Amino acid sequence: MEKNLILQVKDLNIEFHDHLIPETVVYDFDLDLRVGEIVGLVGESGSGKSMSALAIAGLLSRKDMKKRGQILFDGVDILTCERNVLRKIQGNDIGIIFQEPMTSLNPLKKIGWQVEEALRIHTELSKEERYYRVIEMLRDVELEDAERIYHQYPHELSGGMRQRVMIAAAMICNPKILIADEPTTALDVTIQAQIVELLKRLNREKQTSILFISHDLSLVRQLCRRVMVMQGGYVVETGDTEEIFNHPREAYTQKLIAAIPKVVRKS
Amino acid sequence: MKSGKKKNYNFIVGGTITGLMLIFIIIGFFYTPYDPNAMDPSAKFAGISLKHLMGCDNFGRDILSRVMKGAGTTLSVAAGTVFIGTFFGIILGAVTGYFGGILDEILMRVNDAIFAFPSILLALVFISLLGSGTYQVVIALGIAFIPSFARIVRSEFIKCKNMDYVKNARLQGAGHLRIMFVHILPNTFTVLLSAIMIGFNNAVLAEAGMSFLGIGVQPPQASLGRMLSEAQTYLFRAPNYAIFPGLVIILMVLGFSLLGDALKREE
Amino acid sequence: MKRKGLKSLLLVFVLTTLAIALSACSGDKEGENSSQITIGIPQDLEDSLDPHKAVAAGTKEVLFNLYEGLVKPASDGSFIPAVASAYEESEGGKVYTFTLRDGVKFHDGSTVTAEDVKFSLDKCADTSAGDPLVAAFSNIESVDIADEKTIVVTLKEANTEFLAYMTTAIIPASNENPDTNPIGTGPYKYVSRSPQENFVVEKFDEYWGEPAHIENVTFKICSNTDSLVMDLEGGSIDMFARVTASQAAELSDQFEVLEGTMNLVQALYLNNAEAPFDDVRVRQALCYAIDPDEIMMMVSDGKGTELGSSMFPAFSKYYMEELNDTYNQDLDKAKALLAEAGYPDGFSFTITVPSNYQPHIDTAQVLVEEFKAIGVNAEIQLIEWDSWLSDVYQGRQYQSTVVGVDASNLTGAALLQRFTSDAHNNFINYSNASYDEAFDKAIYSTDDAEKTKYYQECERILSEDAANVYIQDLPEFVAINKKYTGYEFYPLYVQDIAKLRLAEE
Amino acid sequence: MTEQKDILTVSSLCVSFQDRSKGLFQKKNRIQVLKNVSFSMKEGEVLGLVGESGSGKSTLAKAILGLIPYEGKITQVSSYPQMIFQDPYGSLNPAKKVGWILEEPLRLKGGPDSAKRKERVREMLIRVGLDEKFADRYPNQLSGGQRQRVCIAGALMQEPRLLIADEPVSALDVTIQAQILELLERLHKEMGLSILFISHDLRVVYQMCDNVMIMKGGELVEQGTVEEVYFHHKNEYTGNLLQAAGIHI
Amino acid sequence: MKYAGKKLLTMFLTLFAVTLFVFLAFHVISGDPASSMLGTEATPARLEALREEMGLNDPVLVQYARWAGRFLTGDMGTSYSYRMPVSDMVTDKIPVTLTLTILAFFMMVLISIPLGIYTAKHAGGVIDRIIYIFNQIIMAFPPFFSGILITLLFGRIFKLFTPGGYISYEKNFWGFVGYLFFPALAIALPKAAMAVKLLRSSVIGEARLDYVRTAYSRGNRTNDVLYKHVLKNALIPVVTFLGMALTDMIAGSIIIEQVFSIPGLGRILLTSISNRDYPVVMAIIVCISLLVLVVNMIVDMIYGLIDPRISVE
Repeated sequence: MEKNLILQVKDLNIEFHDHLIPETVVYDFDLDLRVGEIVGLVGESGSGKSMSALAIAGLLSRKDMKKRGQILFDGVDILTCERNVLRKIQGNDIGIIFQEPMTSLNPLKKIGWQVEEALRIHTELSKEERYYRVIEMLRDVELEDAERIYHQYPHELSGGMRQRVMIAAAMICNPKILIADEPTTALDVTIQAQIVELLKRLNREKQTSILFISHDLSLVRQLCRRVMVMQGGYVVETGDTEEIFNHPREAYTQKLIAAIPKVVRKS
Repeated sequence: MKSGKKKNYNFIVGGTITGLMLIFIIIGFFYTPYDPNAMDPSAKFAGISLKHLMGCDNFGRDILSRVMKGAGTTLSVAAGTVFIGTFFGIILGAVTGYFGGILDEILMRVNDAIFAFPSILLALVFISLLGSGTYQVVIALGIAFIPSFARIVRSEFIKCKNMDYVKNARLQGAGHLRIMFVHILPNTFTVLLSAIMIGFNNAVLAEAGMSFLGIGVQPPQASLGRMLSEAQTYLFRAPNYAIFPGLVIILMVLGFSLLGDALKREE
Repeated sequence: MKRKGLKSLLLVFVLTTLAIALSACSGDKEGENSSQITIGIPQDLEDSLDPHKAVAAGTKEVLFNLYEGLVKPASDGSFIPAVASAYEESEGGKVYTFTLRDGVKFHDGSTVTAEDVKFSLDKCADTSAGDPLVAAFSNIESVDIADEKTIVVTLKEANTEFLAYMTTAIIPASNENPDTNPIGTGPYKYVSRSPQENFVVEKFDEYWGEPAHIENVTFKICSNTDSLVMDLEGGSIDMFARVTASQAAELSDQFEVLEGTMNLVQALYLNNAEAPFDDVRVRQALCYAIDPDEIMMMVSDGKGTELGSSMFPAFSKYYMEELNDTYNQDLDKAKALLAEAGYPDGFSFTITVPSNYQPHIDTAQVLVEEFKAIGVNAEIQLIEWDSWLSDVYQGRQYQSTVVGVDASNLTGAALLQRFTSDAHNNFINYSNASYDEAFDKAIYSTDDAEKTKYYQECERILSEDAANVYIQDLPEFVAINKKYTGYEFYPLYVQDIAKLRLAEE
Repeated sequence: MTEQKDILTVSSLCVSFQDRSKGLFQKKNRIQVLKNVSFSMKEGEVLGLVGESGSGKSTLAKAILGLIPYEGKITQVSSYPQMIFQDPYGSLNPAKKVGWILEEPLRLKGGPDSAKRKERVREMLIRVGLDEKFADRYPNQLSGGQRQRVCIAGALMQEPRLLIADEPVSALDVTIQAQILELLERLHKEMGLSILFISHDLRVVYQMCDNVMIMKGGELVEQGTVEEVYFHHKNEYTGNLLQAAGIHI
Repeated sequence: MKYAGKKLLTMFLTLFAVTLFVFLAFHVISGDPASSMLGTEATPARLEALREEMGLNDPVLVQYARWAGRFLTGDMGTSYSYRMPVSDMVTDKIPVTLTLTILAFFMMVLISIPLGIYTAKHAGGVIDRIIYIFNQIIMAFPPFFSGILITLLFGRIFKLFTPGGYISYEKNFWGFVGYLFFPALAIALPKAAMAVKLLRSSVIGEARLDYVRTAYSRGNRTNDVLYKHVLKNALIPVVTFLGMALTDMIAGSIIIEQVFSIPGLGRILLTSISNRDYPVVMAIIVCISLLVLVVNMIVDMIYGLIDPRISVE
């Protein structure tokens, strides 16, 4: 693989098997992710963008999900490797955050315990060292009063704070890749902007490459340098964000961009 | 879904058992091989034979006929109980669930009181109040079953009353009663149906328990519970006297619980 | 760590429950050193333990072993001296003089004194709370202590049968709560009790008479009569009086089954004040409709003795076997009588039965079938014993009921007085002038032969007038483990445990 | 255009809730959700209401619809305003067919006999761009966009003069969103319908509405035509909102 | 603290309602203690004298007030039929029913938790299918019928225990507990079957939620996810069921005590009802209701412990 290529997805196909008739959700998905790069994955619901992300994070169950192609990370094919090899990567090298902050945290466990979990699994740090790493991380995601939040429960925090906790939990082991599956959809506009800024900062400081999945084109435009447009499981178009926004080549992309209401002087 | 196979497997087995039982009982209403109360001294403790498919009891009465009639009584008692329980349960549950407030508080306290009350004593009180006999048993058990139905209906109503379609109905000018019984009630049918199935089983077991203690249906009228309690004495000499009524109770309850399970997985 | 912890926790649980289960089988039999027996009884002694206040037959049956009167009934129906060493009757049965046996001790070690005897008799005759504790004592004029050793009892009117009432228990005046702490002079003394579980007594060593053989006796309450066979065979009880015929038939040869009679009059008692049973023809029709043999066949495998009137064979003097044939089953005559009485196509009525006596419930079910043959539709109504007492026995709001009436003492009056018009316990509202006249003659006659003639006269009237539909004196089967022997039947409803002894002795 | 009269005027509207979390006996304090809100709407106008979650915009809608108690005055020209909701799954009764749902408003208003009602339902279905045969389908057999069209049809059955749309398109995909907005625009023109359009998406509001109000913490912080508010906003919070939505003027 | 206060108040109110209802019920049904005490030798005069002495002729509410007054000061009165102080009778019976119920409860927990987790983990497997069928059949057994079969099977055929051979706890504690093993099994089995089904569906339900996916995304092993994340959440509905099951068991023990002839509260309750022995019945009803309400409170407390969201309310 090229030197600064961190992840390579080659010809990925995903087929659902638990219904009676098998149903393919992702066709020939290719992706080359470089170190520190932010790539946007855009498409409407049912376009297969989340499925691809979950496949990369190794979260698609192997029983009822037939997958073809390769996901190469650091010389390991995530699709076919041993489960314990995959587990070593999950949470350590690849972090993931989800759309619903409300349900993505275990309601009965304290925030500190959940953020610390990846450390417990992947490192030999002592209890105190883990505590400091968590406090430091919570401050890093701009949560004041980290000590108090450490002992609080998810239901005691606001949506925005919970999403910051998710990011802290995913980044605690300083992973090489962070997958963000519609992280801001459930949040208010102002908080959405803050989360995007936070992701930018983390990408800059820690050189974590980010795969940003969203249905909101204007948001992707603010964050990602490269974007891939998906529809019905196919990658319809891929390329530089500004290039695609100004001169969309594919009909579907044009339709998507046209659907965004323009704010331009009426008079 | 994986369990799909088990679901209709339940449906088939449950359906056949219940079907057989219903046929067995319906025939019992019109025709029984012998008059269930006719005593034949010569046939005392007669074993299983072609003449008496289930043998005879200590009075020489044909057990098959008594079981058919007994099953009929137990079924009608259970059906009556469930009807009373459901009817008043719905009204009580709907009102407390929909309106809430002090009315809800008081009625729920009364509900807890009846729950805390050993149902056997409640039945005893009603029986001594109204005299023993099938109808009194139905009323006694019916009232003891109201709290559990009321609780189920109440939780469903609480869940549905905040839904948008209820607000819509109010905006369009629908009255409270119409909203409760025309709009919300149909949505509770699936949960209610499985509760009725479970309620039915508990009613069958409760009737059997009560006649076991001698407060249910009066002799010489056949009831499965009473036959079981009398059969205890002759367990060694005529085990068939105990096994057949017990078997019929088990089949009835098994059939309905399988059906209940199959229906519950429907939604 | 967590998962392993959970697993080991579960393991510990499994081991403890298994250990408990195994220990279950070891804890069966304690040491066999002192002779002991466990006797099953169907109902607990839910009653006062004061012999004068106890009412339930089940209580009196057990208390028989703890208390003794001046005289004591023997198994053949005669009376033997007990606390009194001797007695004589004078002035034609009006005055009875008892000489106190010396050295008779109470269970608490104190000696019986004349004062104790007077205290006991006065207590039973006392009329301050309305009627006296023992109804017959209303006939007592006075009880006087002649001297240290003799008691004189004077009656208002002579009554040759009065001696039977002298079996009333003698208790110490010093005992403040006889209700819960029974002290008497019997062969066994009270040890302890636990409600619904057991009633424990042990041998009273300083008993004046022939001492009991078995040291400790536990009366164990087996309320679930249906699981009796299992309890006997399982070994948790060694003896049980009054098992049913079918239960007796199922017992293994480890048990001996003795057959006697229950000494009670089982009949379909009719409320003579209520239509249609106020019409003698209807009552007679019912008598013709039933066949006691078929009932006995169904209910107790043919065992039991047929009865024609309110008297059972244990009273050999008065019992009249020929009354059994007053009404042999004759369906046509029954239908004819019904037509004559204005019920050509029969009528319907309810039989109220107490729910705690299975033999009576079984009999009622057979009666229902038999009455169908003459177009009479009988419906059974089971009610609790206590409701039967207040609604049927005292309240007399019933049409018919199936119960067994026993004799509270060894007198003819015990069974027949109930049917005199003014008797307070005449729960069937029977009133027949010639019956009252015959009964009075019997009571006040001092000649035994004359008294027997008049009692039999009463029985014939009850039978011919079909006061009730008489059925049988239920058989009594006593199942007793072959390790024990010596059981004796009494004409009364009692269990004499003192007579029992270990077989190999 | 003749002087349009006001269809809705709200003056110094206040709404407060009992704080339930405190115990049975402690003094209850009441949380102020709306602090004297005042505005008015012209006949046929589409008025935008923008605010973040918790700003009180839904509470305002409920107050106008009379679903919750309030202080202050709300005057409406025609009574019975109708509403369409954000979550298409919760706003249609899952146990009933679409035909029945659409007929219900007519039944409640003592509409003509059932044949005429069915006819009106067919008309309305076509009007909102759905095929007639949708009448005997159940809500769970429809897509998000189709369900929202049925909601709009249901809301218009009683021919209301005022329609309150609470985040009608937020849960839909961009392309479907565009179709629904276009439908609302058409109906607004054809029926002279006045719409109170509530949303957190500034771009959608800009496209749909003539005037717009910005709400923060239960107060109206800015009002005016979309031009004035978007290009010459006076309030700093409005600026943040615009900036966060990536609208750089 | 205020939360517990409110709970205690409602508990007291419910108890008051239950006892008043029982007292009124007794005065409505036929038969009264006086006739029961005097039996067949009752004469109208003696009956009247006894009723007067026992104050049965006073209006119902006066009698209730008198009973409640004495009861609150700890004096449960004397039993009409046994003439013994009720407190002695009841206190030495409570351990019997309590041990029976607690033993049955632990058996239920012991059977249902491991089985529930196993069938959830291997959902759809052969063993899961077998256990499912087995569950359905056990749930269909009327408790007294399973009692009879257990006595027959383990008592007479395998001779694991002597039927009817109840040993009181004073004499031989382990023998006492040993005898209660099988009756407890008869009570526990149907409830355990239900608990297995409930726990299984609850675990499967929870495993589908988002936070489980997050847990996997951090590299957790399946068992870790199950025990550290899912189990605690899945137990919440099971705790409610266990609370209800415990109260059912107390009522269920009445029938089982009859089948295995165990002298517990149930037996005394039934005989006292037929003897119209009010003081004993009232005492037992209060005991049972108190037990039920305490159990409900414990369930609520466990809720508070497990689920932080609840305790805030």
